[in-house]
Amino acid sequence: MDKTVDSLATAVARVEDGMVVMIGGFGGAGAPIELIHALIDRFVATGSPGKLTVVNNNAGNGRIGIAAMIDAGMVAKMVCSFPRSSDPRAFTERYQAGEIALELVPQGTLAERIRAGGAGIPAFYTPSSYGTDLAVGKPVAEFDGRMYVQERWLKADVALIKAELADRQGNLTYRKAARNFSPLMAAAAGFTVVQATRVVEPGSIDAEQVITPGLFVDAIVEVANPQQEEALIRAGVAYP
Amino acid sequence: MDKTVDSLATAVARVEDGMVVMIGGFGGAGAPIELIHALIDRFVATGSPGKLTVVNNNAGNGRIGIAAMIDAGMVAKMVCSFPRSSDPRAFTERYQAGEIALELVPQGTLAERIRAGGAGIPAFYTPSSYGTDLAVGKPVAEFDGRMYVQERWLKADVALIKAELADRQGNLTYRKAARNFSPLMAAAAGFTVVQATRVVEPGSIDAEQVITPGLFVDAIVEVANPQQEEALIRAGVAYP
Amino acid sequence: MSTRLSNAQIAWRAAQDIEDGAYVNLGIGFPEMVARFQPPGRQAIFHTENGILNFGEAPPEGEEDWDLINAGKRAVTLRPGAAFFHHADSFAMVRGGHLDVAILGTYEVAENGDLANWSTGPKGVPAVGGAMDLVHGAKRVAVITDHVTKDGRPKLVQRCSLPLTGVGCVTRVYTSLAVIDIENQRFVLREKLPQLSLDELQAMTGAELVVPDSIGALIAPEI
Amino acid sequence: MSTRLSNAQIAWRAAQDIEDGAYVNLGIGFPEMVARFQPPGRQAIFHTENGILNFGEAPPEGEEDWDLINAGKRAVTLRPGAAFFHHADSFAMVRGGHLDVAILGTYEVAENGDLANWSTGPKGVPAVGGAMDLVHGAKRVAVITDHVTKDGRPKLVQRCSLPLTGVGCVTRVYTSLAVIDIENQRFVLREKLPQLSLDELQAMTGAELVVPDSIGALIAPEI
Repeated sequence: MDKTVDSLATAVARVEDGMVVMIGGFGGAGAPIELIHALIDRFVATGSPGKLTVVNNNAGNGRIGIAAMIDAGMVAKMVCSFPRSSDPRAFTERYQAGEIALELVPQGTLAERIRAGGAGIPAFYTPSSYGTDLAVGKPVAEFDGRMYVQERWLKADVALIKAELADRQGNLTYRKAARNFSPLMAAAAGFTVVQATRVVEPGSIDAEQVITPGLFVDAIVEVANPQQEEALIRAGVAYP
Repeated sequence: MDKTVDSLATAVARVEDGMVVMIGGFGGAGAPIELIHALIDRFVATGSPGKLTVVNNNAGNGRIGIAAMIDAGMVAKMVCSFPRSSDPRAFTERYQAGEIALELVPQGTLAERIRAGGAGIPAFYTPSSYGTDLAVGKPVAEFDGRMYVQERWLKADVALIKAELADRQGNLTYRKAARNFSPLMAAAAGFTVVQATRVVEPGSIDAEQVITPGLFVDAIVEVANPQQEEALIRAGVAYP
Repeated sequence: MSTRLSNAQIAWRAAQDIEDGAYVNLGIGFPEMVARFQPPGRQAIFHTENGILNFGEAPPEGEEDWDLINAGKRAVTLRPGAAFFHHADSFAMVRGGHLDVAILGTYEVAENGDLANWSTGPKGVPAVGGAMDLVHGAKRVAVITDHVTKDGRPKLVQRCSLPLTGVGCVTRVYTSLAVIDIENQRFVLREKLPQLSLDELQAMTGAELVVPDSIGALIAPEI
Repeated sequence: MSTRLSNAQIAWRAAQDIEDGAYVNLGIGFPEMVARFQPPGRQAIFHTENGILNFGEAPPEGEEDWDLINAGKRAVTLRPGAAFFHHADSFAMVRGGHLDVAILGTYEVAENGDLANWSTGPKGVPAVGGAMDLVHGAKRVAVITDHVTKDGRPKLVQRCSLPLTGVGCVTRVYTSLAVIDIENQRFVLREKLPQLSLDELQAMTGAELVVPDSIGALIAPEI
């Protein structure tokens, strides 16, 4: 079994119009810039995939990555906790023009909903957001004298994530805080695409140190020197 | 900060009559035999702690560990998925005599209830056990056309677990499949006691390789050459 | 030619349907035997509830590591690409539908897909383990079983009489006499032993068999 | 002596209540300053929502590793005993009550413990981040804030007028003028600037202050 593919274009080929796409990363840590830009390339060339719902903690920064997807007009809706960044103009402009929808989710609830999607838990209760505007319309229940909000799982058609090491079976490690949402998204998506800084043979990653087991991974492309979102933004880079 | 204590007796001193005690391990892998036997020593000497509710996947095996706790008369109730083993007589005798209660929980639901206890999720829905005798009396709900059972979190007063490495702040690693329930129990207990095969200085465990972060751990005792439950059972050992 | 398949032959037949690279959970006991019969050139990846993916066969006697066991508490080994994880992550794999196939033993299986494999009733000490999770876990939940009980009663029934493990969860049954799919709450015959007539098979089955125009011959090698 | 504490002095005062070995989450921005003022001999362990426990101060400029950042997306370093984990595990620590203290900034805090610190109303792009989880996460949820807004209105109020972050969650408020506990849905004064009269303090507070027989002097060093 070998889940590697030989190009970024092949890796992202499963993304189609109207899909829900989870994209790993928190700030610049873990953002799969090359996968995102491959998706933009296809959209620029073919007009597809568009009308996407993108799930990420943020809503893009600067003129690259998710912000560049929004600028390109590929994104119909963002599901995120914090649609602000050092340079949030891509989302802000579209949002204020009514051209992009926003589902705002508390960060811990977002993480848990994605985790639930991967774990086959259709709904759970959390104290977060109880009594606030973000709980309006959601079922509430009392447990042991305290009130909680019912939240639903969150799944995706495709996840795009960035790993440090990947073996050919899809076992992954991450680099430092680049882990963040990626292991959860890998489990919550029907098809999980990984850009790995290095692809190794099965057995090269100690079984104790695997963070995402291979059964959550469907396609792997090696990107040996990945770009760092934060560095690109600080350099003022725009994509394409 | 140094969470190490100098004796097994000190390590288990927090366990009191009537408490809920989670005990790590699945089969012989991860069973904290020395911690359990230290608890039995105290019970034999003082008559306490008794009337315990013990949470473990099984209900003891042979004449050591949890089976020895049951034989000693310390256990009022078992919460487990599989109260059978190669030598289940300790539990079976007490159960058939009506001297010990049993809460039987599907294994995945047991794991998820403990995880929920640690994660502040008071209730969640699972497809497991829907339509079976084990769902009787539990709320059910339909999500996306499928039926699910509502399950509650499971917490403990104290958890007793076995780790491979522990640093003095409580960061832990486990050995192979000895991991099983232990990271979940460490999070779900008010006070988590660890027997570690080796105690090391903070910084000795790579931050990427920590399985249980130290904030879940309260007391650590080094047991340099821990006994293996399966080996003891095969040797026919009885405790005390 | 025997009038029924041996357990090894039933396991062999079930193994033929497992694709290369499939993620598979085999129930404790008889189903574990399926791992022995993977067709040449195919390699499934085996999951065990207690937190290992990609474990291999038992080590030689005397070389067991009792921290490296499967859900049946038997010593196993690791294959390249193995991973350890905790119990909640393990059952997230199960419940989340990430396994391709789960193969379980059974007491009874009903034409509506209900499975009863955890309890023979109120006597004794009840024990469920991971069975109630596994039946909802895999994309395909298959059962391997003798076609009838030791005293000759059908194990494939209209409705289960024993306590259920799961509702409407089984999609295929491999028995000592036949391969049967469960579709639209009916038993649909796919293969049967060639020497067995349809009437004979129906007589040993506790619910009506739907027989399509074309059915296959269930032929297993001598093992 | 100034008539109010500086932000650094408020942060200093909040830091005095953090015990050695406490697990602490500091909100983005002003609350991050609390980490600078740990009393000698005490070492708190800092948690950040994006999956690090026991991170340390920022690296020198030019030595940032942008895979090693805190929830405010600022570069940090690791201290011995650090650990990485994914976002669900990180918020399990928060929601599960495993943090000893969370210290947050605020727009308003009410005498019933309600907190409003995420939205100034329907204008602009709403953003909540981890605030709604953190307010339910720690054993002790404290707020640091100026006592009044820039245009002189009380930030400590009877009921919040802005969208809530959490209901009844705050237990202590450190302001530029006082230290106030929230008990039984009342503001209970614990310390105030010595040069400030009770009447002056009450006049700048939007709900009644309960004044116990003994209150302390809020004195912070020049920083």
